[in-house]
Amino acid sequence: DTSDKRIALSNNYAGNSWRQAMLQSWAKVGDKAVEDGIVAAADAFTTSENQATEQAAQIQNLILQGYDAIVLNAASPTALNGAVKEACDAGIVVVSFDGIVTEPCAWRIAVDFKEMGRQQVEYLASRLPDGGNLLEIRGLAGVFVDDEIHAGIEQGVEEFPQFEIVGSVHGDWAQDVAQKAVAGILPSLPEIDGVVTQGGDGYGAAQAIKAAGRDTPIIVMGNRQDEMKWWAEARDASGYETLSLSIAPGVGTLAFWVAQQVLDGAEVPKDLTVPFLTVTQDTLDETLASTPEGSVANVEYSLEDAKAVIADAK
Amino acid sequence: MNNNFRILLPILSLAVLLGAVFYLQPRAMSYFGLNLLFNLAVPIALATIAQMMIMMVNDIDLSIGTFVSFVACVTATYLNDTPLLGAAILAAAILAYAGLGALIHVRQLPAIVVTLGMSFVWGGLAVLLLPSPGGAAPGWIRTLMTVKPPFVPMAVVACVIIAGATHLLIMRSATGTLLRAVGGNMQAVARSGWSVTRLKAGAYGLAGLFGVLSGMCLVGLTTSADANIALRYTLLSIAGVILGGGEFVGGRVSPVGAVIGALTLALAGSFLSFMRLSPDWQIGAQGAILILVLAVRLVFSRRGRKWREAKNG
Amino acid sequence: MQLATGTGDPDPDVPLVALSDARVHFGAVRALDGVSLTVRPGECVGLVGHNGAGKSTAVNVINGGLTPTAGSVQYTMSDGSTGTGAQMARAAGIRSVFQELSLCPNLTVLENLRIPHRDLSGPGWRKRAARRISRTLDRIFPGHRIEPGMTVGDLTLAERQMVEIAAGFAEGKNSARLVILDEPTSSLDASIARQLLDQVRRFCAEGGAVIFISHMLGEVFDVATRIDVMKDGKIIASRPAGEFTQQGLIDAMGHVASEKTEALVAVQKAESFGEEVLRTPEGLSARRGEIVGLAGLAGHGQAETLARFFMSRSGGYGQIKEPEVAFVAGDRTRDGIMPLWSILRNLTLTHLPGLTRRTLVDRDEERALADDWKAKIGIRTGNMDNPILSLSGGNQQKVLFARALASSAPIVVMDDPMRGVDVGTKQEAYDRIRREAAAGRTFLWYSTETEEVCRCDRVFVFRTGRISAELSGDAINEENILAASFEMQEAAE
Amino acid sequence: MDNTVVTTITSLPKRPWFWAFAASALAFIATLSLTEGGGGGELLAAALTFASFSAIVGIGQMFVITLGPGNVDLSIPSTMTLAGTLSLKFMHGAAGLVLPGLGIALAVGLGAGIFNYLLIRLLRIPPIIATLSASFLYQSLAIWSNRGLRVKPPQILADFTTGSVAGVPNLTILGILLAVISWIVLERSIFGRWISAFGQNTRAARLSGVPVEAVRAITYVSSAVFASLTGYLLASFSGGAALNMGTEYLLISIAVVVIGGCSIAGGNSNVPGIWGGALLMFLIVSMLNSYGLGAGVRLIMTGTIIIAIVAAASGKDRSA
Ligand SMILES: Nc1ncnc2c1ncn2[C@@H]1O[C@H](COP(=O)(O)OP(=O)(O)OP(=O)(O)O)[C@@H](O)[C@H]1O
Ligand SMILES: Nc1ncnc2c1ncn2[C@@H]1O[C@H](COP(=O)(O)OP(=O)(O)OP(=O)(O)O)[C@@H](O)[C@H]1O
Ligand SMILES: [Mg+2]
Ligand SMILES: [Mg+2]
Repeated sequence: DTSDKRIALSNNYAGNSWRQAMLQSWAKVGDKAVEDGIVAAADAFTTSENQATEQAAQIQNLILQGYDAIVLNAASPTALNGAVKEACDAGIVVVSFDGIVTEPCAWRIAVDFKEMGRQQVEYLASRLPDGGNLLEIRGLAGVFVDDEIHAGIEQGVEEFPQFEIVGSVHGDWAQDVAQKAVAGILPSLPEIDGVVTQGGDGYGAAQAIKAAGRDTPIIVMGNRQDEMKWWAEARDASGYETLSLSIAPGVGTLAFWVAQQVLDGAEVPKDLTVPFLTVTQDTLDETLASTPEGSVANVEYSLEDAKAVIADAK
Repeated sequence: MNNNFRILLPILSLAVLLGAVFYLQPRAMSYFGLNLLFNLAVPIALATIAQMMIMMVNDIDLSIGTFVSFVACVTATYLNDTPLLGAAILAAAILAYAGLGALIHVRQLPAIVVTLGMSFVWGGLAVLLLPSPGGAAPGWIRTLMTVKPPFVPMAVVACVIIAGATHLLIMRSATGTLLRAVGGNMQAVARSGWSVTRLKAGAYGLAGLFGVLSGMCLVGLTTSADANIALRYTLLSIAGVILGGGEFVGGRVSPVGAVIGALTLALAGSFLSFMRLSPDWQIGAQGAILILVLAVRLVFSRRGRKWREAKNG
Repeated sequence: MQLATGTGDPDPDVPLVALSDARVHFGAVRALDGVSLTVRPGECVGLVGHNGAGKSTAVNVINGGLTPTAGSVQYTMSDGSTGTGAQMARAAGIRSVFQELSLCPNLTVLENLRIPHRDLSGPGWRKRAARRISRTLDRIFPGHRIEPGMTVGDLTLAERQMVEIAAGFAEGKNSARLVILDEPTSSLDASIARQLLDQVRRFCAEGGAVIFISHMLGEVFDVATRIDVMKDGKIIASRPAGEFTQQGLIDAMGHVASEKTEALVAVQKAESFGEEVLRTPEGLSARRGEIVGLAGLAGHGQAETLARFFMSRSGGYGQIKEPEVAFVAGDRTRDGIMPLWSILRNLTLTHLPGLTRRTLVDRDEERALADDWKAKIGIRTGNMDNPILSLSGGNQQKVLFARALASSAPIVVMDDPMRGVDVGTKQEAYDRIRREAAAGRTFLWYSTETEEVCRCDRVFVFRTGRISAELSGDAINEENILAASFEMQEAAE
Repeated sequence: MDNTVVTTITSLPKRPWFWAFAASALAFIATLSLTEGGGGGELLAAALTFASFSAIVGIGQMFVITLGPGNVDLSIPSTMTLAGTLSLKFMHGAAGLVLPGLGIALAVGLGAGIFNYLLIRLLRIPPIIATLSASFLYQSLAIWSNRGLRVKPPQILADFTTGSVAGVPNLTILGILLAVISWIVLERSIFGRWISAFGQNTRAARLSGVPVEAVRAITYVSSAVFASLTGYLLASFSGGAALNMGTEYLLISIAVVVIGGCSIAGGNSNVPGIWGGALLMFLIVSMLNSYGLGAGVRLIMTGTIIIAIVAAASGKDRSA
């Protein structure tokens, strides 16, 4: 019974649609759970800037406030280990997701970001058997997710040597930054056949390529509604085909249930994985219909989903 | 007189905030609680002192955040794996800071631009060192940061030591006086035959030194580093110096105030999370609390001004 | 108490410093054009000359701060050896008190001593510094109210000047043998100035030497054993003080000081003034066309009263074409100068709204105005586009004067505006003020010089922030002013 | 005649903005040398487009920085975000609402500017901290109002922001127009003199009759209005407002001002340099990206180039 347990969400960034969708999913699922008397509290805490130091301080404050579990989307996989250890020492259950932590005492709900990168190239290989030139749009330098996806893409290029990455820019996971960076590098690039991204930058890339008057290559998308809408329009107009994949913001709710299960005494392995959310030509219309305008494709998890994931991992 | 008055305001802001935190969360009023409240303020306090050294000579450092990140990366990699090489790199970084100070003075460059440029450089070096977060804190630093002295938690002890040592160095010593004089009236210092270049290099060197200490402390607390770990410190440190009663020009700084300013900033964050606001407003509340803390000062600085006016007629 | 005058008995025949044919050029300006000068122990050299004559430049060459383009400077140490360069100058016991104050406002009095006194370091230096400065202050300015622990920024201008003078005379590792005072009395009131003059005489009598620069010729005659007159970068006369008469000196400086001035000073009849145009909460009042003086010891609230009045009559939020008041600053660097601007822009600042056509500044008209005032008030510069900082102190002050007078404001507030202005220019300024007043302008004039205050139509004497006396007509004289300024102190003593 | 041409040319390197333009040209050439000159037009168009955003916020920031030490507007990014978010949400893609939308954006700027000023004036908070604190509030407002949902701009507005006249991007025309106006204001108008006087010596300015409070208020308000206009344009240009859309303009706005040769001690400003700095910030990144350098090296080179430019441009005498 966890009806007297209090769970906190520690979030390090709120400045994009993905994080906003995550916070909303959390609020929706958490509030319901509180209403149903499953837990006593499911509070969300967020810091302004994507900074490990601030988040570490936040975790320390959550410890002081006596939460029973902390669900964590970490700014850094390692830099929070000190604070996480302190939480564990204080008897608090720590469950990390999306941005996971390496501290052994915490649970991890990981997404295989590397595989996400690799699959993009694999998909392109299926579309362009002869290979071609790729443009890579990376995220924020020095951040774990960026490095992982990049490594996956490199692995994919090794696997499919007919592809060559002819240009690489950092889009900082922001539409306008990506657009600017792509516009700056395009003039010096040869014909581009495919664009591999980290999510959310596809629309910006498409805009920049259009502005430069080039043909639109296959741009791998990242589940943003505006991207999918653009894709659907291009498909209707000229039969454009591509793939979209990203982690669902609702993973936070999975972490919530996992934390609840751990508090409930269930035996949960420390490492869990969730699949990322893939949108294909076939599921495009359906996903687009279920995604609010301007948001991100999402799935929320239920207690049953969580139990299934846990069972799978055993 | 005036100097004492200047330091009263920061102390008061801190006390009020601490009172509010204790009220909201009585559990914080313990050895354990104080340590949790303040231990991450220690590297901020050191970075604030570093910024203060620069502001003391009428410059401003926009690179301290990336510099601390860079130091953190070096500490978690070289200093841990090959301590000698690591120490040499850190020493070189301090020298680089001193060199920048000299360059800025000799070529009459605007410090804000040079340090803005350096913020890219340090950031780049940090990314090269640690493209992805990682590394590990050297054991001795970790031990030092987690040591549990009797009665008073390490965080508080460290802050008192930092404040005391820098107060002696900057406010009491003959050399510190000269450094502040550079901010007050550089021409006068030069006329008396002092090498302002050397003094500025000294101030920057001290900033580098405290930046290094900040980075090392930070890694000691977080156990590992990443290239973006301390970007916020640039703005935090400026805010800390100002909260502590320092000014942008004129060499008017206070090391004790700076440390208190840093603690206030750290505490403001905690205060907010104890308030349990809706996530929409949590970010805005950080701004609101900064405004509030400074508004408290207003009441007192009004009184201070009247007092001074009365005195000067 | 024994004064620090160097070790051993000074040989009066060996010059402390010898300048021979020193030249300094700033671009086309020949600030020093072949100056030869020696100073011997026991001598007090009075250095006089018009604004921009090169006095401050000469000081900077003598103390080693400026290396002459040609010629040489030689110092003799107390042990008889000689040398050149700034370091040698310090070792030889050459100390300077600069025209532009060179204290650090953020430091305390004792901390400021640390800068020129390089030997103050190591444990206990604060105690030593405090002792050194307060002992010297007590000796030179008995009755001063300065504590070594006070922050300089909180001191009044006069107090700051006193601290700086004391630092110049204070004992130290290389004790003072030649003290250069560049317009030290310009912000001191009469009584403190007298204390300083006494100190200079005492110091020289004990074998020290002083170079004393001032535009107040009375003071120079008072202390100088020899007077050197500078004009356009040259020393044009150098004779024992007794051989000059005041008029002879003025003639030598090259200014036509008009005899007529005395006549112009004649006080107007009270009836001839217009209606009352101002009355402040402190009780200060003035009528149209009146010149109202504020007197009293320095730092007794005169400047603050003026500033408060000015603020109350001019807004922070709006400016109209016809401002009500204009201000002439005395503390140039703090209250007047825009250091990055040209002379021209500095001069026209207050009158800008009058030069503006549809929000754009009419630059031809601006230039015409500036050239007009350059001629009227005699600003010594080749080009009004030169930076303001290239002007000598007195000429900067003239620009500030012109700034206020060029505006159409009916009331002009002057905060000790003649600070560092030479005799000839002063005379012209007095005339101008008189003429403007006759044309209906009202002046509020705070001055540290009693002689200037006596030129006013009405005088308010200040003591501890309050008006202690209002004098008019024949009652305006030095005696009454002094009596009103001192009353309480005397009662207390 | 010849003589004046020669002196103009030889005095060019003394102009603070010269080096920013020279470095931009070098970066441009270096990028094109990769393709043996191909794509020059494209690169130029992209540079002009994206530099417009930096230039417009930079002009606002310059007004503020000219006020003297301690004056920096750190709320530019969040003002941009808030203005973009609110105006796009209001227009909701309707072509008829383009102008009212612009009105909303500018009103946001006006409000933010006034709020910043009031914090500085009434609460006497140092400007750096006042604008920093205010920026958190604006960011929260933006989150609260639309939760980061990207609303598409009206098509006509999107077309305008991405379009061009005779090969010159519309945004560039707008940016240059604003720069020219600002230049006239700073160089020729009484207000420009007042800002400059404020920056050199506020106390003396006040005593010379300069309405210093009005100057400061207008300065902060114009900075915020420039930011809000940029937010509106940028959101329309990139297909919707995002919560993080202003982030990178914090550093950029300061960088273009200082690279452009504005004396940071206040009292001296330089409008052409803003455009030089804006072009340079875009072209450096493009050049380094084109050469395939990693993020680390790229950052280091960017920093080094910035320092090199100020070092080259710093004739000791920079007075106006
Ligand atoms: N600034 C950031 N710092 C760290 N991680 C981030 C940041 N932005 C996004 N992420 C991470 O990147 C992954 C995908 O989110 P993404 O950035 O693609 O959304 P988004 O691009 O911000 O959405 P939108 O652009 O529509 O606002 C998630 O793991 C998220 O946590
Ligand atoms: N740094 C400088 N650059 C250019 N010209 C200068 C500079 N310093 C002084 N001058 C010029 O040199 C001349 C002599 O100046 P100086 O300051 O020595 O005059 P002064 O006799 O002290 O005048 P005052 O009585 O007004 O103080 C003046 O014409 C002045 O304009
Ligand atoms: Mg994004
Ligand atoms: Mg002089």
